[in-house]
Amino acid sequence: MENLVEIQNLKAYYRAFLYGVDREVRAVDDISLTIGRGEVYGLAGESSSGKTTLIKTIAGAIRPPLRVVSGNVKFHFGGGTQDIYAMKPEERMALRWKHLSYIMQGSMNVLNPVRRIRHSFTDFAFRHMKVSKAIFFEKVAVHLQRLKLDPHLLDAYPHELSGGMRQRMTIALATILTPEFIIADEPTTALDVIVQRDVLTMIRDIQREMGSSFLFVTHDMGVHATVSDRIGIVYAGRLVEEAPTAKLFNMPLHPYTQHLVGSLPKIGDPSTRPSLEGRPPNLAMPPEGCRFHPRCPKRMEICSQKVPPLVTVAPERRVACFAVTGDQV
Amino acid sequence: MLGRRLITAVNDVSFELGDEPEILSIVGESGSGKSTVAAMILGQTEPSEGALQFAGKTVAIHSRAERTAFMKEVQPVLQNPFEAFNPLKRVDRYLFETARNFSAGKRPDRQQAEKMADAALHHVGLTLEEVKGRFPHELSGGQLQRVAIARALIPQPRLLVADEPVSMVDASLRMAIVNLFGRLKSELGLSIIYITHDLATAYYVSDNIIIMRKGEIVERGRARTVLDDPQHEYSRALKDAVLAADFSGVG
Amino acid sequence: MTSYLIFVLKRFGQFLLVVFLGVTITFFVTHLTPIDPVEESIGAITQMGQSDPNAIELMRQSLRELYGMQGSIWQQYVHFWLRLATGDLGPSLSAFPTPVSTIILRSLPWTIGLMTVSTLITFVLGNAIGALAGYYRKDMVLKAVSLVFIALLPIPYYILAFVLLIVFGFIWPVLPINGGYEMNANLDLSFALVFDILKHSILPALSLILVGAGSWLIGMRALVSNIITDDYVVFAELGGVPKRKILRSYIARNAMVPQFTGLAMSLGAIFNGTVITEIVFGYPGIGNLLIEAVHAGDYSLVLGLSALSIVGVAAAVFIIDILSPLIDPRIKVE
Amino acid sequence: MFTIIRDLARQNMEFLCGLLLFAVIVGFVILSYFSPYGATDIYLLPPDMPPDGEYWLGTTSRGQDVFWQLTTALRNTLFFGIGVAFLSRIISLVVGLVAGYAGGAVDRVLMAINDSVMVIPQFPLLILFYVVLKDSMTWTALIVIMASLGWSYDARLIRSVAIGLKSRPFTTQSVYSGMTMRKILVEEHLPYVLPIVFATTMNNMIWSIGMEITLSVLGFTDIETPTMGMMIYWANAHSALISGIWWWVAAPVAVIVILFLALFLLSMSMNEYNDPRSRLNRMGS
Amino acid sequence: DDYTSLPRKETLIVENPEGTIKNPGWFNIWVNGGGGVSTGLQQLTMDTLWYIDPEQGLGGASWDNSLAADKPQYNADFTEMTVKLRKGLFWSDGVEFTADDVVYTVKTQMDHPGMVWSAAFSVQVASVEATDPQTVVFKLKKPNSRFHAIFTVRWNGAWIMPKHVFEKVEDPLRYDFANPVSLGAYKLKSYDPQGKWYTWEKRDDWQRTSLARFGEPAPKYVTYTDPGPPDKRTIAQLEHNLDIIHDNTPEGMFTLKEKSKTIETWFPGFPFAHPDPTLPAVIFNNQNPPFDNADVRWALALLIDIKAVDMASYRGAATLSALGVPPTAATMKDYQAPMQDWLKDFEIDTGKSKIKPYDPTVGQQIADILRKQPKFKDQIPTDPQAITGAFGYGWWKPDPKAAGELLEKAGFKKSGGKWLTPDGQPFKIRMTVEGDTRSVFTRAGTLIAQQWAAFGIDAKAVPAAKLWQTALQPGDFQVAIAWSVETWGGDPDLSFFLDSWHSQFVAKKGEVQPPRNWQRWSNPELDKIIESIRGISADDPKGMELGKDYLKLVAREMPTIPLMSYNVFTSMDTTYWTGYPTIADPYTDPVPNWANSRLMMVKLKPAQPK
Ligand SMILES: Nc1ncnc2c1ncn2[C@@H]1O[C@H](COP(=O)(O)OP(=O)(O)OP(=O)(O)O)[C@@H](O)[C@H]1O
Ligand SMILES: Nc1ncnc2c1ncn2[C@@H]1O[C@H](COP(=O)(O)OP(=O)(O)OP(=O)(O)O)[C@@H](O)[C@H]1O
Ligand SMILES: [Mg+2]
Ligand SMILES: [Mg+2]
Repeated sequence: MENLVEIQNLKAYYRAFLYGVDREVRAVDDISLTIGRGEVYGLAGESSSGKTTLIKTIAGAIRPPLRVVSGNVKFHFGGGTQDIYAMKPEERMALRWKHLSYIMQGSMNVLNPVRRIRHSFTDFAFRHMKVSKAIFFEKVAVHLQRLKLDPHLLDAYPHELSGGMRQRMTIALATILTPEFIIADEPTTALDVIVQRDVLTMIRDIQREMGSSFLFVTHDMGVHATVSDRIGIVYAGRLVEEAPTAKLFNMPLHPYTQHLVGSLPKIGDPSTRPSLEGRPPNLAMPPEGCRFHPRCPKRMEICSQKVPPLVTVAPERRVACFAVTGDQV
Repeated sequence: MLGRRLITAVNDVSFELGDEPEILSIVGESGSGKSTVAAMILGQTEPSEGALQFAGKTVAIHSRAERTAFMKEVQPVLQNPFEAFNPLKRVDRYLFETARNFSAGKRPDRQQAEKMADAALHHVGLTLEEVKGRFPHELSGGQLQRVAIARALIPQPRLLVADEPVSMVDASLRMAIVNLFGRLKSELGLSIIYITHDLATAYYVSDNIIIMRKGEIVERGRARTVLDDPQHEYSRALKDAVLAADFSGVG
Repeated sequence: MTSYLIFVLKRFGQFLLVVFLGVTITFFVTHLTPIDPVEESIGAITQMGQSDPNAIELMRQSLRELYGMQGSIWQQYVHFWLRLATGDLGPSLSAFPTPVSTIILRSLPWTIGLMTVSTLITFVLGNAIGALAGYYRKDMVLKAVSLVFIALLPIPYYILAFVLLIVFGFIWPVLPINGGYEMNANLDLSFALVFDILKHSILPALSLILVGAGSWLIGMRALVSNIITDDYVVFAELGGVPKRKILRSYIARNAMVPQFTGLAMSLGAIFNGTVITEIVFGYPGIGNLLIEAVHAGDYSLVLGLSALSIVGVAAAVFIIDILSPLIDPRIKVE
Repeated sequence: MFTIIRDLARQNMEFLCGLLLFAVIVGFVILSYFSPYGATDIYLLPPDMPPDGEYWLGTTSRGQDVFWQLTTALRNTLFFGIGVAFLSRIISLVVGLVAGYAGGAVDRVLMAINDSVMVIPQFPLLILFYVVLKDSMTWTALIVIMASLGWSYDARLIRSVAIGLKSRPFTTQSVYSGMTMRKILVEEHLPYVLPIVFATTMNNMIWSIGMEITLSVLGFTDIETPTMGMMIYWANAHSALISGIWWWVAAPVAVIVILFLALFLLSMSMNEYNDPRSRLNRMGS
Repeated sequence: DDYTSLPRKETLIVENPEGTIKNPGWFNIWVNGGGGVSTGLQQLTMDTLWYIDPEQGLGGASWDNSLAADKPQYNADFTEMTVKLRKGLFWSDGVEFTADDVVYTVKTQMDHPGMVWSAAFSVQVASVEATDPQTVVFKLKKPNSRFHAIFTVRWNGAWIMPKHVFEKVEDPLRYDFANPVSLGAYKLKSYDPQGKWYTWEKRDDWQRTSLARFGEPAPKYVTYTDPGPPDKRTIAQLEHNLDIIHDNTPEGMFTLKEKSKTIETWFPGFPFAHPDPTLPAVIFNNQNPPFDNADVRWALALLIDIKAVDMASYRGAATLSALGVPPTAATMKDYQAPMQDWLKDFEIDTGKSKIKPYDPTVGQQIADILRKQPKFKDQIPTDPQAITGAFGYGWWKPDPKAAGELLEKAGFKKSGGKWLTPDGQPFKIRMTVEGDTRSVFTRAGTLIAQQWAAFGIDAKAVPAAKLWQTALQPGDFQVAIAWSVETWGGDPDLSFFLDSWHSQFVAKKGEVQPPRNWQRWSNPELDKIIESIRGISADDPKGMELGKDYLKLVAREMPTIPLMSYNVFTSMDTTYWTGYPTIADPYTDPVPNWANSRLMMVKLKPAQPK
């Protein structure tokens, strides 16, 4: 499969000097990964593990206090190669929405609250379409119908729509130009289970139809199981495991992944589930060595001293754990 | 013998909790009225029709004394542990306040209050030492939620109302809380109304379940029975929509 | 639409209540004044000629009758509302028998003119600069301009007006410092007269604008610098929406919502500022009239003016209130 | 509170400047207690002396030393401002917190009163009070009157915060901890609104001192107590600016500006401190 | 500032101290309807029988027969007054002025209580009739040798109404007299609907007015305007936009003198100001203890250091007076000078000792002090005569010891540095001052209060926004700075104020006091003097002797403490006009709100060619 996105040794830190305390939050710490054309790549991990930060960095949507410390992000849009951090702001601007759309976290609240939704479509997409307004909105209407949204809703204000409708609206907005790469940050969180299911199915359908690549973030493993082709597990700013979805669920390698998959209760399975003690590390002062080791049931001597590298243990499978890879690397 | 706990809510919702300690889950789509039911059970919202009965008597809260008496029996667990404590105040303050305000007889002094708080904290797997003098931001979400539960335990209530107590905490902490509920029921003989979106945890922890939709109960019964084989159409849709956290090849 | 109507009616009720309470408070405070308009008038008359006690007593009785000042304060209060309901403010006591409304109408346009124009300029200027300064945070020119306005902001109206007066009237005498137009001006409407009136309003308006713009500027700047971190703005930026469009339709448009409410809440204070400015520059508005009336113990005039300003400010607040759903579609009107 | 101030001072230039300027003001106030001249004594010194080594800020046409006069005037003005701010803060806190928390009819009644006070023309009313009370219009009376006119705007502000606080889960937590309304308002909500109260205190002082100056300059206050406004009043009565005794006006105006700048900078940085987003922005730029 | 529709060179611009007129369209001067009086209305369009100029007057006499052809003629027992009127005078609308107008004026006002002179006429006049078009006969209810005073303009007088206008009016009380018909040499041209200015235009038929006897008025237009507070007036005059400032602060005057080359003042040098025929004084409310005791009043007088008060209030630019008459040019000659010897010998008994309190050299001392100030050095006269004219003769010596003795005599005690009243309360004095409307008085009051405070009295000055209306008239004060003595100015007859000091007029406590006896002082000896004056005619030389008796009496009793003349800092700009009245040519009072200031119009000369 051809790569659309290549990320190498990406480090992005929040540098905050706040009221007397100089803090550096290493939210993305040395992450490399690639995403294929037409692939749905899922990122999972607990809250504040750096998922959002990672995709912000990929999308080039950084603003202080976040800084990219090292590494690069390359796209292969339209056959060429674009290094997002080597581009001029205008060039980056030109990529947006046409080739790359980004649905931010909290996508229920990303529409301008004081203007009708119609205007958002004009602002975001009309520029890129060399057609008249009337034809443009005809196209929009068709697109909305595909997402089971009434085109009349264009004349509503965002607050007049339910959360699910708003999220679908945002997805419609992000997909109207059929970009090559779509990034979505928790697009279904806080949705009703039934609505969530609808939205997810729809995302999948559109993605298939358009052949776009998707980078998908959520901490809900159930969602991943439904949507993602491949999953990367993030823990405390690092990628700790990466595997095709089926393999990850059936045979998780990293102890954290194992816990993540194993602790979730299932209907029809009343067996007792263990709970993991401790709390996620503070990214301003992460533990030495493997960041998971204080909570790890399999921790070894070395875990607190050396950082386990992300090792390819099988085709398409990478994991960063001494317990799996041994400490020879 | 103690009478029964009959609860009536907005859209002709009636259900009851028996004398035996139990965990009752209320599940349903967003906006189906779960929180409203919770608010009514807690006496925060007055039912416009029907009544709430507790220990055989209709609950009527007119005076402060009546309210205190009621709060002694029914306590809430709030949804977001990070929000449940005033960030400007130490968390132990709520433990001590509760201890002072709800103990029978004369107000306990500082030492007694501490003892009561410590005892409550033990039930949730914490000690006063870990908590004392700390501000909310110094504790993890799981710890905070457990402190909140400990606080609710101090008046020795017979019923806890937990409105989505785990939806805001991490997957890794979620099970800790849910497991705690199970323990509290068996150790303290406490009944818990557990409101959630998450059918899986409801299935995991509760004895009975109520499935709500648009302010009405569509199905109820033993949790396992209902969820293993939902009868109502909506219940089935709900169950189907649950995205199993294992790879079943949906995609 | 009906829910909007109910909303408007509710607000209108609130408006009536506020006017009622405000006017009532003013009525009673006004009637506490120890200055008796009759004695005031007697003073003015006896200044012109000698009188013995018999003559004065005679005068007192006839004036009291003439001014209609009989009855208890409660009767007068009820009477006042009855009269007000018919739009009659009664005769002025210090300019008897001229009706209070005639006197007020003479000064009112000046105050309304000064206040609306300067408030409008202040609001637009302050918010525009504030929005730009909040958005282009690194622009040195905007920083400097903001700094000037912010430094002027805490100076009391009076002091600033006074300094302007000395600077532009004495040290560098280029602008008129007294009155609404030149003395002996030909008052037929003409270009020259309009120009003259504008020229006379520069300093009064300037003092109001210089002091007032800063607070809008600061508020707007803070709002904008918060709004630019709001999701919908970040999203628009990520969507490649042009900067100017973002500033106008996303940032400024959203920031206007609280600023508009702020305008309603600060109208009373703006009126105060106008009164003070009028005093400093001898501007012929109701501010000067009000002070005069207080001095003369002319409580029917004081009351008329206060009632008018209460109604005016409350009405402006009411209008802004009922317009706010149009500016912010999120405001629930149920 | 102390840590907030320390953090602010370290971090925020505006706050530091404000604090330093305020220190100058406090220094002046302290100096006033060491004044070699009686505060109301006049014609003690040669009049109209320009600033020099002996009279640092010159003397007035009334034969007073401007510098020492200024220290006392500043003290009186500042105490006046603090008095008004303190009293009106109490009113606005009580009204705002109770209206916000209690809601319903209580809220509506309180807000009707609040809005009425907001639209009453204050300045003419103050003059009316002066005419009514004459020499019983002491500074204390003026403080009370000003305070009862100057709380409404902030009460609304506090109310809007209080409404938000009421629906915050920790309020529910407090209720179920058995706390009384008074306790919840005082111990749970008050700390939340204190920064706002602090910020509005500054604005209120700016307002009340501005009013004091205006009333004094127009002669509507006790003319024997030296205040900033009274200094300008006497300077005006002696046509000081026109006759070139500029230091008599310039000195109080400069001090007023310093005082207001200090208050303003403090209030602005406190406001910013209240809003973490603007704190982050500060770093962004 | 060039924008005016009138040619500046033909326009005289004058300050109207009334400020902005609240009801600008009201010209009915016979009803107090909120209109202005000294907007030019009384100076330029009104006329009445006689004028007494506060200064020398034109034509060599301060007395002027204006509408009247002659002085008033009384019958022997002063119960009838006959007036002969001039012929050939016309109203500005062309109607001739006759005796009917005078009769109508009196009768209409008597019939309409509430009109300005209504009460005064009603109380005195039994009947009035015109025996022929030029003769009016008044029959009085009781003898009055000064009845003509009501028709005699000092500052103003009972103005004659145009019968042909008012008789068509339904209710004269509600008539605004818009487009006023004028009997003076000017008529209304335009006025500011906002009440800031009034402009009057010379009548084409100015020859048919009483003023024509003195020549043609020079200014074609006269504008009376409200230039704002003193600083703005000063600025306006520096820019030559204001020809006459009515009054200013002393400092404003000094600045004008220093900065403008075109300023003329009454005295060319210090103190520049024109002494008004009114006498600012410390006025006690004699009705209330402890001020009903002459010892207390004298004690307080002896605690005043007049030099300091002079410097504080007028910066030395005051003309002092220890006596109960204002030190105008006329009274200097008639009363002040003749009384000096008596003053020097005057003695008071403190109970423990006898002292001679008068210090005849105070005027000299003040001149010496002022001469030391480099700013004024050259402007201070050196000639003793001129010094006396400018600064007055002498005043009381500060004598705290005697003051203490007097207070003890009155039963006061000193304890812990504080004086206690006979009933053991702290001696507390609130001195009411006028605020910034007359800032020199405020300054004087503040300083006097401070001098009393330094002696251990709890004294403090309190400004009252409307001193006369809120304090003096209702008697709601302890001590105030104001005037209670006003004279005709150019005439030695003291009846103008003295008559009102009769005990018959003193109001009861808490009631409104008829004008001028604000001190509410009743004294049988004074009553006797007043009654004697009533019995003789105004120009009887015996009047001056009685006047001196009055002066001696009030010096002993001290019902008010006279301070100085009310010096009015009038300044006149010579850019457009010359020929203003000054001490060198004192043909009238320069203060432009006085109706006599009409005389200026005929003496002014344009300074610039047309
Ligand atoms: N603006 C910021 N300044 C400083 N630290 C930040 C900022 N934004 C995020 N962080 C920190 O960076 C870390 C990673 O945050 P991030 O938002 O990427 O987490 P996440 O995995 O997306 O979490 P969630 O599932 O809650 O969305 C967290 O520790 C967070 O506190
Ligand atoms: N304060 C309120 N005012 C008006 N309607 C309300 C209010 N609170 C809740 N509702 C409405 O009552 C219904 C029930 O709401 P409730 O919050 O009980 O639902 P829920 O089942 O708890 O939903 P969720 O799962 O989103 O928490 C909803 O339709 C909601 O819109
Ligand atoms: Mg995230
Ligand atoms: Mg809910």
